[in-house]
Amino acid sequence: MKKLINAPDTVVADALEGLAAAHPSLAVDLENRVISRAEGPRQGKVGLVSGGGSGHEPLHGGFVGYGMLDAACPGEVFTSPVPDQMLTAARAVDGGAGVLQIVKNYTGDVLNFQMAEELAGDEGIEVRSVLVNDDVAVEDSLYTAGRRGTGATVFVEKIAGALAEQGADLAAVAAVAEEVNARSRSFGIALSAATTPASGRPGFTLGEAEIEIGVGIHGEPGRRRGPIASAAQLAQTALDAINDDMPLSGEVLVMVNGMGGTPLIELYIIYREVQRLLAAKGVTIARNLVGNYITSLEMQGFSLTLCRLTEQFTELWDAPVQTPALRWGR
Amino acid sequence: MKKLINAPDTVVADALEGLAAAHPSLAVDLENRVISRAEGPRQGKVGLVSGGGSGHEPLHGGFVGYGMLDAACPGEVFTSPVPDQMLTAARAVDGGAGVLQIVKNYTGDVLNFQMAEELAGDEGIEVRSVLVNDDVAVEDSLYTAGRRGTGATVFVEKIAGALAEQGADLAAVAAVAEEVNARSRSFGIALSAATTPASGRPGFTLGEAEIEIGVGIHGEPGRRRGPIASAAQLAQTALDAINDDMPLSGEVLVMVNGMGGTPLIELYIIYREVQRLLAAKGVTIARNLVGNYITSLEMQGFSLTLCRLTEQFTELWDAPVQTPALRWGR
Amino acid sequence: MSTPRSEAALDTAFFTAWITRAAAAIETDRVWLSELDAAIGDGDHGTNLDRGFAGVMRVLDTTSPRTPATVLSLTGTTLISKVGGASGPLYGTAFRRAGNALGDATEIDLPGLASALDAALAAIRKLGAARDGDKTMVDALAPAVAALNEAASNAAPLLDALSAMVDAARAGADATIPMQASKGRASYLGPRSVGHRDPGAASTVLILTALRDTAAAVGSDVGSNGSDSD
Amino acid sequence: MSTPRSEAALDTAFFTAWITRAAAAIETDRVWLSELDAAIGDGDHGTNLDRGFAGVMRVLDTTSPRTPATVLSLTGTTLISKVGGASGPLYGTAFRRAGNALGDATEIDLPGLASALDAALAAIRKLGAARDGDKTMVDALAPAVAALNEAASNAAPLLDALSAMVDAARAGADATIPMQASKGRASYLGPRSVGHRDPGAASTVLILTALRDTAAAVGSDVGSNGSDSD
Ligand SMILES: Nc1ncnc2c1ncn2[C@@H]1O[C@H](COP(=O)(O)OP(=O)(O)O)[C@@H](O)[C@H]1O
Ligand SMILES: Nc1ncnc2c1ncn2[C@@H]1O[C@H](COP(=O)(O)OP(=O)(O)O)[C@@H](O)[C@H]1O
Ligand SMILES: [Mg+2]
Ligand SMILES: [Mg+2]
Ligand SMILES: [Mg+2]
Ligand SMILES: [Mg+2]
Repeated sequence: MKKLINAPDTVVADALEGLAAAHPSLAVDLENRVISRAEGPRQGKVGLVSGGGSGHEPLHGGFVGYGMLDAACPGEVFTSPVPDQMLTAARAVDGGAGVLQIVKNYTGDVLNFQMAEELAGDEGIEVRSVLVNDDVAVEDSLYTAGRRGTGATVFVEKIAGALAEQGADLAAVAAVAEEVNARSRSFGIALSAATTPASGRPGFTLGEAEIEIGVGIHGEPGRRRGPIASAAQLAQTALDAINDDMPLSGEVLVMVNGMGGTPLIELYIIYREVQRLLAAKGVTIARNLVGNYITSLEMQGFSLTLCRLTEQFTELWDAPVQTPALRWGR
Repeated sequence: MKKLINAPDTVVADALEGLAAAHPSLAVDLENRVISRAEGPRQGKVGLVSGGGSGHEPLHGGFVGYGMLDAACPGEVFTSPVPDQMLTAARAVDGGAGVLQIVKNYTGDVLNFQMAEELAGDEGIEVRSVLVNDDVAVEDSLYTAGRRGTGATVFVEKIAGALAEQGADLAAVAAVAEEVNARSRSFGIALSAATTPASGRPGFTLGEAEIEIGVGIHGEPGRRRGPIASAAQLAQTALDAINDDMPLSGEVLVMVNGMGGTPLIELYIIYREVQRLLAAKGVTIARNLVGNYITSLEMQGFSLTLCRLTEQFTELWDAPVQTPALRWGR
Repeated sequence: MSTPRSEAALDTAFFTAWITRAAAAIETDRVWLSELDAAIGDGDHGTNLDRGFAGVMRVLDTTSPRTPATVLSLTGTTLISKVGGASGPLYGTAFRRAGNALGDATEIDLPGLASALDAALAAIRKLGAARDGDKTMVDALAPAVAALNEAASNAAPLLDALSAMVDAARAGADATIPMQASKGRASYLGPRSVGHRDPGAASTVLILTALRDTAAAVGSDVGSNGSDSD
Repeated sequence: MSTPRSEAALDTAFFTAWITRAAAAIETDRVWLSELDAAIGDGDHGTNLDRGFAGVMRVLDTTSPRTPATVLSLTGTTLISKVGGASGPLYGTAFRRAGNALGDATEIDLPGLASALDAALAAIRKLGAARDGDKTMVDALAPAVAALNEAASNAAPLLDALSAMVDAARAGADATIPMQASKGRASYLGPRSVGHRDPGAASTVLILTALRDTAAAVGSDVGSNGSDSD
């Protein structure tokens, strides 16, 4: 394992120090592992808190700032954070209008955020949670922990963040977050596995020309393994999986996301294919993101996330955002 | 070789189509392979043109837009563009105030831009070129093609771009570009090699625990190979190489750049170490960039670029910029 | 039939010794637990628990819990604060609820211990919503708790009861191998989760074995020291 | 001493045939050229030249150049437009300058060819600033042009002169193997560039060999077809 780290067990602590040093717009509580806006809570604004295992950067810390999250709680690499972090975050961001937790659907995240919700409630902070579960690769929710939360998290954080910034109340912010999740789907394809610093070994092994179709952001297995195919075919596979689950029409927001080890030039090729396939279906890409937004360390591959836009979504998507990883309109 | 491509020889064409589809702010001439601002040239503004081999994205295409480049000319992967592209670009961006070419110092780039300069001159467009050669890994300029152009290119494009946006004339814009280059140095360390689509094989091979110290952005060899070390030690190696060549003091602009296959979390760890080492020297990081800005396909590793700031540089750095890959203040 | 010998007193020191032994067992087997998790999950179960129990040891070393309940409660709270992942809240809540069940008593009897473990199991079931056969820690803990309760209701000697509990936990953990996971990260593997031991079931065995071994160590100490006084 | 036989006419058709043969040779050896470049450069020399010469063939197929100069000029311009990299401007300018040197003549003699190649070499030297021994295409081209000039000044038969040129080019390319590069991408390798053939020198040999082989093919065609008319 070759990594730019000091030691496996200081990865998150060291990276948080780097993040703090690099971004004066962020307040980083190194002790409690909470990243929040330097300017603190705004009175009357719903506080948005998210978090999850580290290794998915820029998610979530890179999305803390005006128009998006108020705080992020990074766990150890690929390990959900602990309730104390979310409790600290809730205290840090509460502006009296309550706190919305944005939780990716993994057992660990769900349980830890749930405990935090109870603890914060005990302190009189009103906390609600919304679950993101957009990964259509998980087919059978009855016999699994349910669909995983992946790319739609970025959409939920941006759109709910914009609504919160406008002063909407907790119920409204939670409702839009749920609606974004309900109208979004993702599908990922990996060309290689990631190695966590703690384990020192790749999470799975693929053959020379083999790919994992439907992979999760921690390298969870997908629907099947198959041979590498052209960008056009891979885009089609991902898009079909999404369209079969949620027939597409009208205007969509598309994210072609790199898993951390994928050259940007390849993501643009995938985007070209997605654009062509959607155009052939009469679906319009009204907004897009192409780049590394929710990664899996150095995993190679891409994930495709689509959201069926509403007028409100588009307006909130376009609203100003000023975070380390997403920034426009301000 | 597993890549998200359709075929090795359509990589650049396909990616350009994707880029065009993703960014309405860009005009992409697919035929001539020129990426320029959608709004066209501004009368009286110096036009900034850069370019080079593809595979370094977001450089250069991702830096086309308000406050930075007017056009970018992407060559084949790791192969310099041809003069026709720069000529087309010069025609497209000339607003009557002349054109500045920002050229990374590689024989191929230098010669092709030089020919373009002559061709454009023949057409009555005033063209000047500035060479970026910041890579201190190349020690002996007498017996080599000279120092390679790497990370400082981003600084030159941003700072000269801001000055051009303010309406400065060609001589002034060229002068500031040269000054930024003169005050900047870079050093890169690779943990793994990139595979170009055309060759299908890694550009070099490293042992299980071996790294290339002083690597170039096309995988050119560095000063030596050595064993993998801690992030702190690697940061020190890169910083020492830079400081030995250009003693640091005062305020600096720092870029910790990922080579394409490096997790962002690791770049923040490197940034932490750089920040500590500089602080110990009494050097202040006034501005920074941490992320993938000048990549080498999926190569793993980082490069460190430092620029000794002047008041003018800082002001121009802070000036609004609105490109796909760099965006603030607007 | 067991050879009668002195039984360990289930006092605060005993509970502290149990947790200490459990922490050591987890540390020893952390790589194995993570490897089990790598096969069907994300490879962090050993690291997670080890981080948690190391935290527990720091807390127990710096506080002087007065009752068995406090020992378990501190253990639970610390696990919740330190582990993360699915197992953190599950084990953490289990220890807290077990602590609650012990009340203020400074010494616990076998039925008391059995109902504390009842409470732990109930907590995990409630929080994780796992049914028997879902290939989780529940598949080790449920039969273990059942065996302990049965032994307690038969007024079995402590060590026999705990040994029965450990045997049942082991059998339960072994039984997870052919199961298909339908809870937690392993569930994403579907049929491919078959053929692997559930890491949470494995760590449950370690924790319960530490309980039995603590009793055995204390019991045999007492037994050998005190045999002539019998 | 060479067996006297008919000499090819160095007309427009001949120059077109040369470039066609060179393009084919580059295509055939493109992987080898790129592999040479991979060893001490960036592995694209074969791809670059093949892309360029394929473009040249398209141009020559769709235009009907009237003079040898036009053939070389079109070749040069197209290489400049298509190759990129260091070799594009170098070869491209070389062909353009060689074309210029040929003037309006529809048929060229050996001294004329020699001075065209002189001009090509001078162009590469000027643009690339490479000295002899820098481990570049110059190290193949310079001795080749010298040999050709010597043969021309000795009024050697065409094929002998071209063979001497090719032999010198080959020897020059072989001689790049022990050299340390101090121009182009290979120079970054420093001493590690020693032991490898320079790809540009190798492609120069291919292009000059195509010239000789074109003359040989036409000459032997003429020879066999026209031997009884002699
Ligand atoms: N819903 C659940 N109910 C009970 N136990 C569960 C549940 N989900 C997971 N587990 C247990 O947690 C273990 C995994 O723990 P760990 O690896 O620490 O967390 P994570 O899965 O978040 O990485 C599994 O082996 C399983 O025994
Ligand atoms: N300054 C120079 N003068 C002459 N020839 C050069 C010079 N620099 C490079 N070359 C030639 O160009 C060849 C490499 O061409 P190519 O691989 O196509 O371009 P690049 O190096 O830009 O990838 C070298 O093998 C060498 O022969
Ligand atoms: Mg985990
Ligand atoms: Mg090249
Ligand atoms: Mg796990
Ligand atoms: Mg080359």
